[in-house]
Amino acid sequence: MNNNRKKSMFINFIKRFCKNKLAVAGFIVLVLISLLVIILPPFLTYSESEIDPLAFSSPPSSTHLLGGDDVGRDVFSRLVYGGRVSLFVGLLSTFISVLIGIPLGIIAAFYRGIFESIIMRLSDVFLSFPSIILILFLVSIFGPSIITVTVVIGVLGWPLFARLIFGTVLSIREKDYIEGAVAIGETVRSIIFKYILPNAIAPILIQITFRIAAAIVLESSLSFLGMGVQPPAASWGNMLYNAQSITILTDKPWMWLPPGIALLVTILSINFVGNGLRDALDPKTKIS
Amino acid sequence: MNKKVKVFFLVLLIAVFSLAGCSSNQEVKQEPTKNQGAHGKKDGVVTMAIISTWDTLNIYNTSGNYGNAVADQLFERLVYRDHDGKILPRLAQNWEMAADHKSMTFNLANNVLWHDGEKLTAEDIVFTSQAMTSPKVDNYYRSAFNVLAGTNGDGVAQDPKSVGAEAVDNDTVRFTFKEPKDPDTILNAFLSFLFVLPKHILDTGDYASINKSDFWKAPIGAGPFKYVKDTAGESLELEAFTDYYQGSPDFKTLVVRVVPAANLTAGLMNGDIDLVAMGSIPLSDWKTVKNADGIEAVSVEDYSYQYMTFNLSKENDSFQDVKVRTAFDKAINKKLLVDKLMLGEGSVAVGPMPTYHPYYNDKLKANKYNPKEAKKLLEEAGFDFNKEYLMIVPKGNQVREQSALLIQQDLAAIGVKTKIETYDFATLLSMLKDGKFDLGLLGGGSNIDPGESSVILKPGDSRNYSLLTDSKWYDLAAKGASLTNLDDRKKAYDEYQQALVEDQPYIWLYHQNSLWAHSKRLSNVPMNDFVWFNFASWKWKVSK
Amino acid sequence: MALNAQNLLEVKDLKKYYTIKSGMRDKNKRVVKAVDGVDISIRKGEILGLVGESGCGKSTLGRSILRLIEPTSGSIIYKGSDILSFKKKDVRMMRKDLQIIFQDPGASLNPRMTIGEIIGAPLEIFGLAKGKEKEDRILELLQLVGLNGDYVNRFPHEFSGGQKQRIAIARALAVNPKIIICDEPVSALDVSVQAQVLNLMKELKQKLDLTYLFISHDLSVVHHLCDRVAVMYLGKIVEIADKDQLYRNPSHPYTKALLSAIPNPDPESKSQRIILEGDVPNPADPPSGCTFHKRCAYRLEKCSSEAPCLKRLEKSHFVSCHLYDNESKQVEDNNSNL
Amino acid sequence: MKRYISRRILVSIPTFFGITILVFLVSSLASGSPLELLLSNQNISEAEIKRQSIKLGLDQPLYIQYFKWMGNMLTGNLGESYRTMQPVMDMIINGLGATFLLAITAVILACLISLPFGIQSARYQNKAWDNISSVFSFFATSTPSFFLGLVFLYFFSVKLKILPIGGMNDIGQENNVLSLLKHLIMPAIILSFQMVGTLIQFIRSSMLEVMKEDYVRTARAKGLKERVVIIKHVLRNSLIPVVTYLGMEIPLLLGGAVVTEQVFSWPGLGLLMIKSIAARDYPVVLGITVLVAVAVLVFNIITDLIYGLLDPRIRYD
Amino acid sequence: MDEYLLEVRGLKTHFLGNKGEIAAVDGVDFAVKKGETLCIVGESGCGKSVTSMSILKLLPPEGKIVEGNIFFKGNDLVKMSESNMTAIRGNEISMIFQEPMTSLNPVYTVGKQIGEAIRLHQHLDKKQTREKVIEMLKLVGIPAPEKRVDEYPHELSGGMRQRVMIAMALSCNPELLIADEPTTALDVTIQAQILELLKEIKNRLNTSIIMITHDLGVVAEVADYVLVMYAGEVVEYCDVKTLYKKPLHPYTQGLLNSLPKIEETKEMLNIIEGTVPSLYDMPSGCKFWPRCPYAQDVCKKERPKLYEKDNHKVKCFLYRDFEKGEINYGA
Repeated sequence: MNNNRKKSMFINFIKRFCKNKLAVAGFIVLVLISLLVIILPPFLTYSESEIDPLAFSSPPSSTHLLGGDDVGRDVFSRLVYGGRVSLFVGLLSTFISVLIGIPLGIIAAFYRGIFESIIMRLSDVFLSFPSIILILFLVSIFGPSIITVTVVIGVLGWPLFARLIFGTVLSIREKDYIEGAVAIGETVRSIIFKYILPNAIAPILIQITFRIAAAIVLESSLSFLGMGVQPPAASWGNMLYNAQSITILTDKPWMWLPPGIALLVTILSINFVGNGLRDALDPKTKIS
Repeated sequence: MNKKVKVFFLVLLIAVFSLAGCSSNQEVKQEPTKNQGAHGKKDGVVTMAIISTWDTLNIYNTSGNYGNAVADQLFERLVYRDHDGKILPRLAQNWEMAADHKSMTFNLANNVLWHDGEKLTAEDIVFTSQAMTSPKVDNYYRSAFNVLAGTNGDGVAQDPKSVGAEAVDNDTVRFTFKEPKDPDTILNAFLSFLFVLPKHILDTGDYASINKSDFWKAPIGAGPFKYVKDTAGESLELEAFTDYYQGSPDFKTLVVRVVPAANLTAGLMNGDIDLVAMGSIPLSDWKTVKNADGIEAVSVEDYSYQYMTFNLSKENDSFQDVKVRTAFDKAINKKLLVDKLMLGEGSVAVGPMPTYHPYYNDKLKANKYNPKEAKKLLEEAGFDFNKEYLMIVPKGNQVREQSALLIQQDLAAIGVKTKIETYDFATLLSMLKDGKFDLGLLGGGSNIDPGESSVILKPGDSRNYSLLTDSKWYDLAAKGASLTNLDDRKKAYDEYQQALVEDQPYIWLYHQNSLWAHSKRLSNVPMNDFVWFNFASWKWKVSK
Repeated sequence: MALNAQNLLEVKDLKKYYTIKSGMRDKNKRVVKAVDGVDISIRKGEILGLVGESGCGKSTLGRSILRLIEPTSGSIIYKGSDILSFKKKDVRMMRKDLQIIFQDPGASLNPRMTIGEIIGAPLEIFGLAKGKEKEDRILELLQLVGLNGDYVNRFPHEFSGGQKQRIAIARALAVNPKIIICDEPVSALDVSVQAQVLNLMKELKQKLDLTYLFISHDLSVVHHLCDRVAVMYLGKIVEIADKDQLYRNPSHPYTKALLSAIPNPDPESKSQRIILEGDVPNPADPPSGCTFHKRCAYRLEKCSSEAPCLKRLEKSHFVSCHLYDNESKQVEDNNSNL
Repeated sequence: MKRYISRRILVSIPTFFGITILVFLVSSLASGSPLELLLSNQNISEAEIKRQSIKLGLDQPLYIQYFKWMGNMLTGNLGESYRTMQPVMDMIINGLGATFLLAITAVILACLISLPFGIQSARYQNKAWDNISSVFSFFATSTPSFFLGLVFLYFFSVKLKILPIGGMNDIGQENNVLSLLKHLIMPAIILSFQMVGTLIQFIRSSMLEVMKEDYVRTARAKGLKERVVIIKHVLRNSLIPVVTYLGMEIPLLLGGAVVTEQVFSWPGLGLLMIKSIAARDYPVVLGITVLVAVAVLVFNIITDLIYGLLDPRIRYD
Repeated sequence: MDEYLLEVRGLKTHFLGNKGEIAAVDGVDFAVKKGETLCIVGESGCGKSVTSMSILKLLPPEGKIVEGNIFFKGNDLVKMSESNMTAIRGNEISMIFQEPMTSLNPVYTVGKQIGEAIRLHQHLDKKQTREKVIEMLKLVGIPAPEKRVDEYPHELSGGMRQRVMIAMALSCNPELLIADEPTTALDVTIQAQILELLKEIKNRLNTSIIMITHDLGVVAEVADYVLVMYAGEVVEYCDVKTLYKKPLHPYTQGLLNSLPKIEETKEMLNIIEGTVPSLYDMPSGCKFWPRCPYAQDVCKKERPKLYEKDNHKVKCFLYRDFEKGEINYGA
């Protein structure tokens, strides 16, 4: 009975989400991309690092859908594998950020005092510092690799979530219904889990989507600068790394356009979905 | 209070903009005149591109080759060298090796002036030798001085008076050596890096002041060009030294500019760059450059070499068997590397010396590419095919990074599994030192001395990347260096090369050509000689 | 002091001081005396009205009694023990007897919980009912506050303001409390709905033998509902009396002004109105002496220097004003009948 | 006000030291000494490398190195670059100028572009203009700057050949403002692009928020023309959060321009950072990091002050 | 017609809401003479504020006037262009709002905000404007106006801010002042001050006032005429004494009866059952019938007209015989 109500709320949410056509389109594209990078690899003729001696810088053909790169690797395969890496880094690093940020934010908001000062001051420092500089610095220290990049991006993302949940919890804490919960004798634990978190979930979800997009951009920027995912592993960023040559830029667009467009489409889709979520979940910013 | 705040911000704003303005320079000297388009040129300006900064104008403290490109414009050397290794006179008009091979005398051109108008004399050369061997002075290239009498193995002389350099007269300088030396060694290894410094400015009586001197911010040399100004790490403006003793350069201003490799082609094509001096044009752009109108593109045979290192430390027994190493050498299709990755602009390496090296042993019996034999050799040696071998590659050289992939493929063809990891050079070095690798790709070669490559074969040296414990190969090279008779030397180095092929302590992969180009505005540019940082810029001609 | 038999709850010398550190901007910490030494007692079965203008500390006082706000000092005696000395666990158990209804019914219900969950929560917390029993109890409570039992699975946003306030009342009633603190429960409601809720509250009080502390700024509502009325001004009780006494014979100049300020819904009666000068002073910087003296038409010389204290004027009519210094009858147990 | 600033600075000091210690500690975790890079030049002997490392104090315990570094820094000396032997301070100031020029131009550009977009889409909410600008802002925020940079390079430098491919000046034209502008335009646009996207959304939502305010209705009720209402009452108040955002963004741009600087070889701090990292040139890396930290702290204070200027409710004393 | 300063006829204002279009004001007629105070009274959502905003055409983008006329000094404001409207707003008709805390722009001094309208409509220079502002502040009883003029709204108390709002509204000597719940957000004692001020101003300047309120006490205090609204419609319209003495409409009666009064003590209040219907979901027929104790069949089917007798208008079938001269007072 109860579940029915919740289900109908969910359906309601879906309906509202579906009103936003861009968000739905973004969602479909994301699902397609995810399926592609998850399912496709075993079926690909070429692996990401396999060299076809006939395909050195070859333009797209029937054997190489998107052509070959300058060592004869299949661009399409690299695009798919690169997508895997990009999505992996985006998701995992965001997960790390959430895992660190949310508890810290809740602690700061709930216990205030010294916890708040330390955690929030720390997050101020992190947030106001250009993260790309910090990430570059850390990655250069710990050596660039998928794991370091993921962990560093993830760890540096915590203040976003800590801040958000801190603000949300503080504003929810001020709500009468929290006082009401205290008045009927709810424990701190159940206040957090029954009253605060369910009401804070919407902004977190929205933030997660946007952060995934940001993390993917960060990873690809790093790889583009040569400090991210290292060859021979593929990532959309390091595929573009090579395009910094005029000849590739002018004569071999198949080597740089696909990863660039893939990146753009993915980020755009995630942002559309995030925006759709915001409209559907947060009635305050909902317009019309 | 509000007013104060506003004033504060106004001041701040002005400060900000003036700061921004500073970086783009304060005064607008002259308006661009006439029909200067987007990439209009001022007459008499030649722009030379290098891909990495010259770091410092202190030639003895520069860490890389790019400093040499600048130094050769500002400072004079006794001799210089053409592409094939032939020594040409510069400051020294002629020279003579003493019969005992323990001293060498150079006669200088007598009309040489410093940029400040002082006359350059033999005293300056003596001063330079004494200063650069002094422990109070930083000199990365000091070891080149260790041939001189009075210095220790590192080239340090505790007493400057004891250093084997003396001014016979104003125009004659004599170097004396610890032990008999072959003239080639002196001219190639030692004099390559002896840039003469002005005694009248730097000799304050205390050598320690030399490093700190403001001299290096705007050095005064005796080279074809005078220092005008520079933006650290970005560009350097030089002006023709009209009193240059070999004749004034043909144009007024030489700008040395740091341009990322990726931008070289575009710069050349739109006329921003007249000349690519140091650093190759990216291979991917080579075709474009070669076919471009108005550009003279030269593929110069280079003396550097690329090699693969094995982990031969005691802890790692995978490659101890020479058969394994030979098998690897046979398995790698070096020709393909040259043809595909370098588009043919390079050559297959047999040893550290390319076929055009004066000391190349043309009777070398090299391994031939033969995967089948390679596989058999491995099986004979009982090679562990199940293990995955870590191949580490330093970042930065694209051809090398790509060659790793082809090598991986070649090795896979004979059943050897490898995993490639790319690291920045510093990390890679510490991995090499700690033996945390199985295979590695590196490069070397910086002067024409045939024993140059022995440094990577010397047990205990930090450049001994294969972690060799046997000094056999190093000893062979050392023997060559000690001989003064040309034929004996040649024989010794033949032996050295043959030993390297037989034992394969490293696999010599390829020699990659330098891809250089200049605008057809310029002529008489000895691009081939640029490999030895010999630019002869006073000879360049600019068409009007 | 022994607890007067009539009194269910006694508040003694309760103080709640806030320090405002306006962070970077303020170098002096300033103390706001939101509640500044309040003595008040609630008798069993009565409705005690607490009136005052915004910022006078009436809500702070109400919340302090439940320890939703930790008071600075004082004591609150309930059932013979001091609520302020309770440990956390005891505080929770105390809340079984003391409940609260808030002003804004829209904000006081968790938007993510259904009505059933909201009303059921206190039942679960105190282990009062489970399963079917709980469902029945929820239905019973809904009926009690005049709502349809079908509503259990709806969410708060589907209800009107009046209905939400009924739900809030049902939740407060779920634990069978003895005292309910009503913090402006009808001021957010429209006139017609306000009357409904007021009637409901009165009805429930009789039916369930409740005691209310009714906090309001609306003197008409207080007049209608309450048995006794306390008037607060800047953190202090200035007058407290039985309803009839207070409305017939307001003694404190502030009470007088307050009463005369109420617009009378009768265009014919043109009563003379006392218009107070100026605004309520900043609680962070109250005037010396009697905090009301600057606005008071009857101020004496000592008002600006000496703070008056509550004195008995008549039986159960107390006033804190120097005007009555001579008339007031000296009574030994000044507090006991407040 | 003075007191406020000095207190803010005082509060920033521990943060500053915290950052330096952290950065210094982390940098010591790196494998390989920076001087070992010299090994790649076979003409440099190992003995000289060792001598140099002793001279630079790299053989000393970490805390001594830190105190030396810190002590020097307090006298304005950030040491010398291992890579270029130049004083780090000079290199940073050089790069800072270029980066600042780029960042300020980008910020101004971003404001110029996003203000009309944001204002119009707030005024004509959900109309065609709003939809166009919202899609535009999505594209702007979603396009990775390096990709967009490459596309721009492709079109404007390679195909149309109207803009230079990189750098800050034409050679020999260091004093030519026109040439500087030509070089500036592409990186500035790219850098401003992401900001434009965020700013449009920011201005729009901020204005929509303000337009709901009662005082806007008051302004209309006064008989003010719509244009005056929008500019004097709505925009002025909407700018408060926008300025805060920009205040946060400018110091981020000082370092955040890394990618753009790389694409266009703009000789700013970002490029310097990349080069120095690649060369393990720690004095420079540390110097930039510390400088950016200081910039952030200073900008936070400035932002607060601007905030106070815009919003009289905020007082500093 | 000329005797009326403002005459509203058949005003209908619709809003585009989440679930479709709603009639926030559904046919409202009234008129105000010079120097007269009309109170529009009703519960939240009855359309009283929308009516006032419609007069000045200050509706939010989702609202629009779909029908009716608003004659101000003979000109129909509904048809008037936006630029002509700006000449009327703040000049001939001005307005004060409920929330003095938020109705002033926090970033400008009160002097600047008052002066804005003065400079706009009266074309005074800076110095004259300032003098006029100070004069206005004095008029509304703000102490030390020379000092206050340079203060920001946040430095003033709620009562002071409402005085500033009034000063601003009166600064151009408007003929009509619309006060939308001007005292609701204020404390009782401050409310008394403001009401006193409004009365004084009305007497002194002979300004017509339309006052929107939900407080029947305030209505009794200030009104000459009263318009009672329910669900977007006028249900009763008459002079203030008649309304309190002889309320006709069951809603008005219920409203008056449900008020707790200090003079009388009764155990239970009389209440109106149920709640105001949602604007999306209006009952057919008379909008009040589901809550009406006298509801008849006809009420559920037909909408009553506004029946009138002796200038007392009421929209209820109980009084449909008004026109025939028979009066049947309900209850």
